[in-house]
Amino acid sequence: MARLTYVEAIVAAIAAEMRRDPRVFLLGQDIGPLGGVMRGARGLWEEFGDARVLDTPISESAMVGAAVGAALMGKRPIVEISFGEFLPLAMSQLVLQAANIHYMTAGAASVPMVVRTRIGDGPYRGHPQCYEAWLAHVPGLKAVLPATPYDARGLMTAAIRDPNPVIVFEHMQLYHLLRDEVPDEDYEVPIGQAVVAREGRDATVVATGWMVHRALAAADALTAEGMSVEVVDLRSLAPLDIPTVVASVRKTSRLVIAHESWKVGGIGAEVSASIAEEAVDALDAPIVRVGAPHAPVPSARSLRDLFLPDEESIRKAVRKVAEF
Amino acid sequence: MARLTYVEAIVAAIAAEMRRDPRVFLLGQDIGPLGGVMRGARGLWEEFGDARVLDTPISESAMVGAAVGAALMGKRPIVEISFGEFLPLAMSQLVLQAANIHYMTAGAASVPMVVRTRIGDGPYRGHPQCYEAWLAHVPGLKAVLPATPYDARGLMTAAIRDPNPVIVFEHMQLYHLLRDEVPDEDYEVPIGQAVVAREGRDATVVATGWMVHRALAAADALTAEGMSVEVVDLRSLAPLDIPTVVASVRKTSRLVIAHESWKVGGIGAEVSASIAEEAVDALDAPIVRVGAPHAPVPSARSLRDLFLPDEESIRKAVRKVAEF
Amino acid sequence: MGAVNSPEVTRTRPALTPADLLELYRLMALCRTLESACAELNPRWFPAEGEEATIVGSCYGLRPDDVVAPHYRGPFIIYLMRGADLARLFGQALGKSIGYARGRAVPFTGPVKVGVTPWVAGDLGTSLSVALGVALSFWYDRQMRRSPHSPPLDGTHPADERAVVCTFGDGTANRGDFHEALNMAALWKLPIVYVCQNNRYAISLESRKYLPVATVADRAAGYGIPGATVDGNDILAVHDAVQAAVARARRGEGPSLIDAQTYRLRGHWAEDAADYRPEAEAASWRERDPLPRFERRLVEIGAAAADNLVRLREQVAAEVDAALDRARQAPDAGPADLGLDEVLAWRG
Amino acid sequence: MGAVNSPEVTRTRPALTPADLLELYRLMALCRTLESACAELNPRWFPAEGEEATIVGSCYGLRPDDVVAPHYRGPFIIYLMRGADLARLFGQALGKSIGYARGRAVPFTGPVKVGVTPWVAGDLGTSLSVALGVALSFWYDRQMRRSPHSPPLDGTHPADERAVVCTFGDGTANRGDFHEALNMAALWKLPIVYVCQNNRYAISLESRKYLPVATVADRAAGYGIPGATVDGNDILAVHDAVQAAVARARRGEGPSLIDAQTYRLRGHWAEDAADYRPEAEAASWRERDPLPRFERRLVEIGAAAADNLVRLREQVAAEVDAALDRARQAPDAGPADLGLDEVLAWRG
Ligand SMILES: Cc1ncc(C[n+]2csc(CCOP(=O)(O)OP(=O)(O)O)c2C)c(N)n1
Ligand SMILES: Cc1ncc(C[n+]2csc(CCOP(=O)(O)OP(=O)(O)O)c2C)c(N)n1
Ligand SMILES: [Mg+2]
Ligand SMILES: [Mg+2]
Repeated sequence: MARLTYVEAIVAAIAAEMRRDPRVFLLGQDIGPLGGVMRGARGLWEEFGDARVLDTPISESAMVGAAVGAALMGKRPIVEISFGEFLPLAMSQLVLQAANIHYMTAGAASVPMVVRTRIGDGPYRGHPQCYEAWLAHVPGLKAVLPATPYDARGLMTAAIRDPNPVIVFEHMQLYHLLRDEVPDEDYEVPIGQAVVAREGRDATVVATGWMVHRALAAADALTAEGMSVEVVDLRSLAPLDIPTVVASVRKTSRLVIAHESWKVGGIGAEVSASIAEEAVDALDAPIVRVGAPHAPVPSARSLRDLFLPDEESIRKAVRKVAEF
Repeated sequence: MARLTYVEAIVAAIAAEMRRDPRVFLLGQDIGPLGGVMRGARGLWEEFGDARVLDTPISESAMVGAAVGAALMGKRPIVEISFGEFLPLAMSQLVLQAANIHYMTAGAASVPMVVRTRIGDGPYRGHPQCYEAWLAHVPGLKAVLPATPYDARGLMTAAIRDPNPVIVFEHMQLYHLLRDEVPDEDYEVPIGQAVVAREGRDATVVATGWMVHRALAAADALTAEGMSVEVVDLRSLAPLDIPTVVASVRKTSRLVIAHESWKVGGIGAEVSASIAEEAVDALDAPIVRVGAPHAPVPSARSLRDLFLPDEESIRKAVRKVAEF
Repeated sequence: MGAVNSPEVTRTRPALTPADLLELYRLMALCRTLESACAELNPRWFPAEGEEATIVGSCYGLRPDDVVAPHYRGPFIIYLMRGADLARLFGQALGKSIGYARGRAVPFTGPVKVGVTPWVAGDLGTSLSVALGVALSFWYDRQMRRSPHSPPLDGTHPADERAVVCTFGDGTANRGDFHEALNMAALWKLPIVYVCQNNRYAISLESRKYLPVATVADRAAGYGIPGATVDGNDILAVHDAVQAAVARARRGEGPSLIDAQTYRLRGHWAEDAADYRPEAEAASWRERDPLPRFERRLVEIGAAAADNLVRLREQVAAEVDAALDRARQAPDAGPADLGLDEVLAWRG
Repeated sequence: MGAVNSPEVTRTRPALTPADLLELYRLMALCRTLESACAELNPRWFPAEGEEATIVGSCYGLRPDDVVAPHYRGPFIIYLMRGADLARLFGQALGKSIGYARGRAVPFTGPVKVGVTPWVAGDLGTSLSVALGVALSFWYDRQMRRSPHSPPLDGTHPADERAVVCTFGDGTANRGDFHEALNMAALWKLPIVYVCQNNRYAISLESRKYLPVATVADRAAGYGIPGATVDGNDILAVHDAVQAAVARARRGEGPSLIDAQTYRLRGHWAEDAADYRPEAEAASWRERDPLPRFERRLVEIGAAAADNLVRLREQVAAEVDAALDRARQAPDAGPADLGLDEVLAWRG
């Protein structure tokens, strides 16, 4: 066991897989001698060298396309798009190529690749927009968004070993924020399994990434108001673990969904719609979604703080479903 | 009044606006002498010439970027992406540039442009995948998907006159399928307004594009089973007209949502979640969504027909909510 | 059997034997025949008639462990050259269950197991980056063998010499992926040959409407790689240029860009009358049709007698007919082919 | 006042007067001073020290109705040259309410009303296509005036001669948009000058890791347009080359590509120590610092006395200080600036 930050846990997962499996290599910008954007690849180039840690030009589409090609040949490329804001530049490679190949070749080919990318608000505020909900809409892709160092290591390991294209969203706010006990030996957190991060009876808050921490804080605060709030960390965006959400809602009868990206058309819409289809009878209140307002994400700290959903937004939403 | 096909109505709208407003011009592939993919620009080059009907190279990103730049200078470009399947190639220009500029310049600039693109199943089966739900997630964009020649002309006119970037999704199945009375003089169908295409009491089917027609057929068929089904044609995907859906659901207490693209993470998720938030108390049944299964869209006609939601899928869903 | 003794032919490397020349002819004839068959089977087929010399010449003489990332126009002959079954290809064009993609993918896809990259969607240009990744994988194998933990690189290990041929259209040469991929291939000296199957049109547009230069090869200098322009209707010239570039790639000297200038004798798709182009232009290119041209050449240099070639063409026609029969009799793709639970790969 | 009589200076067109030369110097000094001020204000500022000759030289002498699409590094001096207010720019860097974007956009955006394109997100490369669209709009105006319904084109109408200067980084030159945009600009002979602000680095990567050619200008031939490489630390050379290209653009002869070779004297962002690069390299470039270099030149050719230049620098420092004060005192962007109902434009 070591106490690792979120990013250290991610790097540890990558390093361990690179030691274990010579087919694993990295493509990305500034991942070599610099050690990665926000220290996101620290030590990998020193250990694995130029051939396995490839600094690329600013060519997001070809980077992802190259990973598809290498994966077709049985490699296990990890391609890093520095920020999720640039995923749109590589979207065709992701959704028309990577996602389609296994099905379209009737299983003759598969594309075991990882796209890692940084998202969310962060200490430097740069590149805050992300489109993770898009990926959940596209068949043939998996997508995860860990909220803790433990899950970060386990999900990254699972992503690298997965025979499909997996997008790993790494939350910038969490990168250097917290330390967690992380086992030294390899382990996987299975893709597609949500986790009950906190048990409760009166309402369920389903959250992703940074919002898991805000939901936990909100839940703690709400005990003072006599409420027992369950928090479910989705962890995977594709496939979504709807059964875990259903089980929680059947227990609490009240559902709030919180994520940092835009509420309209966000991943919360799919979670809500799934519950409205599968467990509407269990609900004692409307399903309330908490997400960013429908505007581009502003840059200044003062505006960003006004803009993003915070602990109070989640508390309010819980009170609303509880009092319904 | 003239009896126009869907595509004729679109071309008529563009031609009328080009006559009216010298700032309007077209960028696209094969829109000149050929008259457009699937006759989508027929007669425009003959009338308006090389300067206003520009055949472009296969360069989707720069095409959309060029439209943004021209719009910044006060032009009213209409850029055609031959098929919605290629929108991912221009996504950064759309979602980080076009969508953000007005807000990010604090209103100093705006981007009055239209992106027209063909989607859906069609007579030639080509390029069936589309990602229209993505666009509804992104603040700063509008998006429409007409289901009739009348709406096609009115929504295209409104799109061209709109001071924002508007994506017009044109459904290939409808292109040459039906003729409608379309007024000779200009008119707009307001963006952001759904329409009740058929009144009913027992259940509401909210649909888009081609599925509107299948929903209407399903509704007709269900009268034989003694059911009175209301059909709401969304027409706009962004902004969504939730009030019209709420009003219909308050009347019928039962909701089905049908679209051709993937059910998971589709536009139906947002509609469902909005109702689960705003009108859950009005529901007497789960909200059932009808959409494509979570797989890439297959190419062969025989598989495509098995794959796509059809009239029977909608009938089944209506029965399910009715019998709940 | 030695190389045929003609100055043009001896220039080719590795040397082509008379048997090779006949095989090239057979493949061109087969390409012509199967393309028109596909165009009849499927009115939305994109026929490659006229471009056979470029297509066959680019991919002939590759090793089985090389990979081809083909242009979408005319890939069937390439799949055949790599080992595909013709009836299954026709089945693919017809959306039959026996098609390699079982009706799931576009009609022009093929079997990936024979060293080609798959066509799954029509987003032109992305294939240049996917091909780049295949070459990167070959480069990576070579680097791994060079690492202290691997056997030393002796230059003879086959994995050290695998190469990629990526063909693409002249219209496609304007997509961003062209630029990004060629740049990376050049930087890392990847073993790949980019061949522009330049047929002077992108759907209805003549190339001067989208290419401001006379040859796509003019773009090679911008990446510091060799560029060459060849007569794309001269199969030996194409083969020679591509093989020289492949040899270079195998030597680890990096990518090349070749513009093979040819002509699309028919419309963009089978039913397209192509009346947007001057009849005189099409007529002049019909005179340069690569098939009769190669036929004359073979007879001239004594590599084949005219009746030899007639026999070959008859064989080809019979082969196509037999495969067509099998394909037509096969069932349409059906529920068992839909495979809604085969979207994600399972961990083996 | 006539042009200064030095061979290098007389090469410039239109001719630069001694007043121009002093103004160029003042702008470079202002750029230097404000860039280091911004780097102090905002530790994530991307400072442009060392690149002043390229930045100022590229955009000096444009007409007010021209448009600049600036690179993200060092655009403030360009906004100032086009008419922006310095305090509002500092306010922008600080996320203040007086910033042109009222805290909404990235710190390096500016006012669009002065003929620049806005920076709204950091997706490098897309700006080359947006700039293309601006040039297309100018071209379109010209075509419209040529149409039978418009007054005949007399070549003197100002709208006929508007031009765009688009600057971008050497790392950015590898994005697909570079290729797509330059190709279209070339095809349609659009009035645009693409200037690569080539500072030899993209974050930590030295250009040989992403550019396989010595100069980005080598890519011009691939589009059939003129390419030129200039000493990007020689402001007169830069200005001369860009102005020649602008003149060409105004004449309707199409785009150009210029590689201005300079150096990023500091790290990628203010707090980046840039210890990934050899100190000797940085030292050698510090010797070629464009500011003292131009200073020496001005004194040499007698365009200014040394104490003149000292006075100019003091003025600049005072101007910057005053603006900084105003910006610092301004309130942070607040609820009134958030503008959640200002996402969509309203029909006027
Ligand atoms: C990215 C993209 N844009 C547009 C199309 C529509 N389209 C299909 S074929 C074609 C022409 C391609 O021209 P070229 O690359 O020269 O190939 P050719 O058809 O001449 O063989 C176009 C524009 C496409 N398939 N992909
Ligand atoms: C599309 C995209 N990819 C990656 C980045 C991250 N990034 C920011 S600055 C930068 C380096 C840019 O290099 P260059 O174009 O040479 O400009 P310079 O910083 O040297 O002025 C990178 C990679 C980005 N902003 N956009
Ligand atoms: Mg072509
Ligand atoms: Mg640089």
